[in-house]
Amino acid sequence: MSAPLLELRGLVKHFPAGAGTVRAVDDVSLHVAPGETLGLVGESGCGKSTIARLVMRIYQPSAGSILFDGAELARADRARMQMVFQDPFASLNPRETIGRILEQPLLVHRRGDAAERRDRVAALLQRVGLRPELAQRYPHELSGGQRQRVGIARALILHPAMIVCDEAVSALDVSVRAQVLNLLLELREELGLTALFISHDLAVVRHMSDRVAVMYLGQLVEQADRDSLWHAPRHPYTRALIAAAPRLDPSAARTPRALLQGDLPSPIDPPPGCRFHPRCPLAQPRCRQEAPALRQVGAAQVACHFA
Amino acid sequence: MSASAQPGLLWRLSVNRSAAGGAVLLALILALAIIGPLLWPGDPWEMAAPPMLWPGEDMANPLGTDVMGRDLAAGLVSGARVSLMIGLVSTLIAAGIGTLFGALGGFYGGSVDAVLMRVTELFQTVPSFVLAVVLVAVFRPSVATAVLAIGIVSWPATARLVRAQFLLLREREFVLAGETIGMGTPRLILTQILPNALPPVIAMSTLTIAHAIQTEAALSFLGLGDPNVMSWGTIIGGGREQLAEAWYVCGLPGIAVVVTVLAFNLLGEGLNDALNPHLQRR
Amino acid sequence: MALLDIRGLQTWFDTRAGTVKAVNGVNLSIQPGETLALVGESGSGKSVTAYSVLRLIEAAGGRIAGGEVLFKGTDLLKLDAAGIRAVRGNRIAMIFQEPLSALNPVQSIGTQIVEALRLHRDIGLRAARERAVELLELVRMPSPRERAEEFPHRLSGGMRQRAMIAIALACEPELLIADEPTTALDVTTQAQILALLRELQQRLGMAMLLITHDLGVVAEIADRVAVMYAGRVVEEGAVGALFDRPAHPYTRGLLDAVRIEALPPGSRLPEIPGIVPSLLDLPPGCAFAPRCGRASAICQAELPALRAIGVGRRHACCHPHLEPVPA
Amino acid sequence: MKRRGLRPFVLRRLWQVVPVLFGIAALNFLILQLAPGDVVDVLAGEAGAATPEYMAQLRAAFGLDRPLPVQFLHYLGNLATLDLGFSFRLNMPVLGLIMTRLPATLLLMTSALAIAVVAGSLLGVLAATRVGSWADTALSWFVLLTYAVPTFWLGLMAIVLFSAGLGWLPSGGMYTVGAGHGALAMIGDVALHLILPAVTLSTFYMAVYARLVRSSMLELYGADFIRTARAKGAGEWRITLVHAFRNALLPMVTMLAYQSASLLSGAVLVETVFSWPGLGRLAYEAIRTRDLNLLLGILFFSSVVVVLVNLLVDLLYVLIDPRVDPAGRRA
Repeated sequence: MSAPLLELRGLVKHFPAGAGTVRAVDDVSLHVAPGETLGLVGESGCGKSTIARLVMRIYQPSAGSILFDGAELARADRARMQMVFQDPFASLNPRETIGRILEQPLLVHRRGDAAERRDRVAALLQRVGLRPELAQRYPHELSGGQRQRVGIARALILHPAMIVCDEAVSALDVSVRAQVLNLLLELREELGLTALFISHDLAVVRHMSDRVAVMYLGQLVEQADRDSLWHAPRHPYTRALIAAAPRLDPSAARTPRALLQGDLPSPIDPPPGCRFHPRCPLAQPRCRQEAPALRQVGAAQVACHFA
Repeated sequence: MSASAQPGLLWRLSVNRSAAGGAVLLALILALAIIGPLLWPGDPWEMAAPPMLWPGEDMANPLGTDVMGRDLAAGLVSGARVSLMIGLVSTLIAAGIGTLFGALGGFYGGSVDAVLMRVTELFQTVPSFVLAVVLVAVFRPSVATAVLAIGIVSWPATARLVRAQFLLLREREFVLAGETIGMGTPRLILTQILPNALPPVIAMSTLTIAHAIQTEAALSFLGLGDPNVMSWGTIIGGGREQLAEAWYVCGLPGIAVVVTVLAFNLLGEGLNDALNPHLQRR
Repeated sequence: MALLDIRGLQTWFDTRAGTVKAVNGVNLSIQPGETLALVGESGSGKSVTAYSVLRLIEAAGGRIAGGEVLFKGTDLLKLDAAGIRAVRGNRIAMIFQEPLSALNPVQSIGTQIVEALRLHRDIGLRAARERAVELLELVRMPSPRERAEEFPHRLSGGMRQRAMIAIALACEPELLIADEPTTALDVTTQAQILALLRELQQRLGMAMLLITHDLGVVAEIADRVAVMYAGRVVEEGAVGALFDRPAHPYTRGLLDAVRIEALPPGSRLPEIPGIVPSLLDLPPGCAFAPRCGRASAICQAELPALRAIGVGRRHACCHPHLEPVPA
Repeated sequence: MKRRGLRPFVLRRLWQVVPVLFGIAALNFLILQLAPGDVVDVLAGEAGAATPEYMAQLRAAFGLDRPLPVQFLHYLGNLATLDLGFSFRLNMPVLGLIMTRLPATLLLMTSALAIAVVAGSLLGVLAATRVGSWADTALSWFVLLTYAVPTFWLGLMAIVLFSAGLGWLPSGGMYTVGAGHGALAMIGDVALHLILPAVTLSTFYMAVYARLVRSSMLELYGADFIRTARAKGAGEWRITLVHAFRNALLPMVTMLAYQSASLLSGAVLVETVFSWPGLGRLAYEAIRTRDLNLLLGILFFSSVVVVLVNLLVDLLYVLIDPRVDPAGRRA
């Protein structure tokens, strides 16, 4: 395997919250190889978006380190790593035209003269499936799908080596979602991008990724290539996630299946030992005391005593 | 902010009844303040006619005279200039301090924010008018002290608004996007946050002007006006003793204050309506 | 006789830009004890249809411009204010998408259930409180007696939705309208709530109108399904039949777009081109025609009516798919 | 209702008052330092009311030859022992003067506030339930006009109309001289004198609350939980009072905290107009005689009153909003 493009080492991010501390990300180590797409999946509050923001340097880590291309992330050129945001309504400045929004990254990084920038914006708009005339429009004049295409164009205009997609399609309607996913697939292929693809939807993550990492309450519980994870999930939480996803086949959907009991605990005061133990069907007394480390089991890395 | 950044703002303002009404009223008051001295030349402090002449009694002094026989029309015109000037300048000071404090606190958060917020809270705890009274009294009444005192007591509301806007916008995805494409802090604030944070501040500033004009009138009413300047509050304060016999001496300048403040309030509300939906619609 | 029979319902919103015909001639019926899912994307009119049944749409700025909503033969649209209030929460109850905002923040869960009971039943406060605890038990709220005293913000998302369901079930309604009941919840909680709804519906024998954008939820819980597009029902049928043989190209497109698991990872997804049309100016013919690969001249000219193709199966398309979905 | 840890909340909130008081003291000290002339000139008043010997003594006592921090500590010490100095004009300790005037001001403020809250809520609810009606339009004009009318001028015009013109109500003061035998007669007399100033002071706040209640009610009518209440079959009155108004009270209480300071400011002007013998009137007298020490004392003391009022409002908020966790921040 080649040297990773992105590497997280023992990454920790805590936020002070009133009386306690939100342990948003607690000791996560990950790596993404060049050209690879790593999917990151989990429910709300599992820390996946915090990881995206740490990688994009919106947050500073509380502990641990992030390496980009073998060097400290802080020294990396920001242009090499770009992000596609979740909410196509909130991610574009309402007071700038689409053209201006797309031009901003070029201005910041002093790329090209006015004419070159204009051409680049027009070409990219076309590439993401939008008419170049849209450059004169304001975000509120566009549909959700069009806005998300603009968001993708903005992420690509600096020719990044890597993109981070944080719930990039979860705010879109089903019929538009497929369009945007296809666009992402095409562009990734065409530009040889490395990607971190984050979503709560395991099916989407599996479709888009080479490898998948599953998070629960700020920690990694399982990591494997997409097919082993999908067909032979090892961690009880991964299994529960797969079981909980609604089936599209009405006859299969009616068969009873094991559902997780209880609710997601608060990340302010996570359970001791294995954080999943209060909801885990396999939990033993040991799980209450001892946090399982991530270990290699077959093709997967799993953090469970009984996997 | 360029006009093109707000599509249809002027249109929205013109169809907004309160904004249009406020603008018309304001234009009238401004016109009066500018051309008034041509219509009623002479010193508003000078005795022009017999004292306590009722309005309409003598067309040479259409609005009558006060206890000292000073022409009320000339006084009102002078008051308009003073009120508008003090209102505008003190609001500029307040908006400046408020925006700076609010922006710094909202953008940086943490201890910077904590310190600035404590200061803001302090200024909101101290009764602002009493503070203005003390400042003017200690530093001697003059136009300059009035402007400064009103400015100093008026900024907290703006600071809170700007801070709230910054806190909100700071977490918005388009601002984060600006950060991820590598924008420096000044560019981030100037191109991404401020254009979105300012509209409500502008709307609020018109309300601040209105409040400043009221405060100035109250200060002069208490006898803390510039002794060399005839302002509306001064006339009201002077007419108090003869309130029962000649209420118009207090009444007319009061109406002038009401109309001016009303004009700014209407304009501010109109601006608020016209500027806000853009952001609220997301 | 159908429990609920919606005939030619039209619900419009008057805006400055013109009249938005959010629901434009919808026909639906629900049998006692049956679950009908109403599916569509945002702006399809599915929620507006649901809110029109209890006439809650008027408070949201909408206007019911035509049609009938027959509940056991009574037209709900013709009832006076007291009449419709006697139906709301009593014979037809409703649950919503965002359980946190749908619960009054300054009242305890118990108080809110008691209110629902006492609005329609002649029951003392003490008895109502007891009943509230029983209802919380029914929706499997952990330690119900303690939870009844809690305020909504102290509960988790799943517990809040359980509390909402308890409120809705207080008067044992014959019909439960559920507007996207699981959309705001996490995947694992979503599965719990769906299982609970299915179980309660069977146990209490009530009918359910389920509004959702998620075809997976439909497959899990519905008996029949109606698909809406741009304010109209474009296809309707039993869940199994409709999922196996979607006739309308839009239904087929929707199903294809979400059958992501069946495709080889990384392959191109089937997509529906274009965007949902504006409800302000709909094309004269079939609203889906501009995005439809099978559209012909007739589609642009003529609005296709819902036509029956077998028992309980209807579609509104001039060029329907007749072959089953390839496995 | 389960309220945990109310006592620690009060204690913590009391503790938070300390830095605010320190800030107020610092502000006063700053004004003194920046004032023209030295501190003693300012404190004793310029017009030579104090004897030169006393001024010299004061200079020594203030330690004006000593470094600023020491002077500040000294100043803090005085304030901490509630020693606000001496008014040479009125020949009384400042604290004593303030204390004799405080009850009148508190009476005026609380009556005005009560009128404003009750009438404002009623008007606001009325307007919200009849949006677009003539009553709603009339209220919006009332609000607009009231926002524009300076309180002191409103008071003057009220005197013109109700005292000078109609002769219904006394034009000023708190008691009728020579009248007042028996407690009941005295209360009646004070109440009669109170009407004009209290209503005058309340008008602005009445408008503020009416507008606030109206807009929060309208916002709440669109809230999801109101929709739930409708779906339960609740009637419009029940929805308005039990669900909407109860929640509309929350922003009103928040507003109350912000306005306690402004209410005191307003009281200064209203008392001046109506010769109401409270702190405001005292401040006016201090301005007239350039008794700056007294003025600074009033500034310090009225700030303290605001701090205490805000403390009460915070407590009230915790009691009416279950989402506020007394142990921490708002959930």
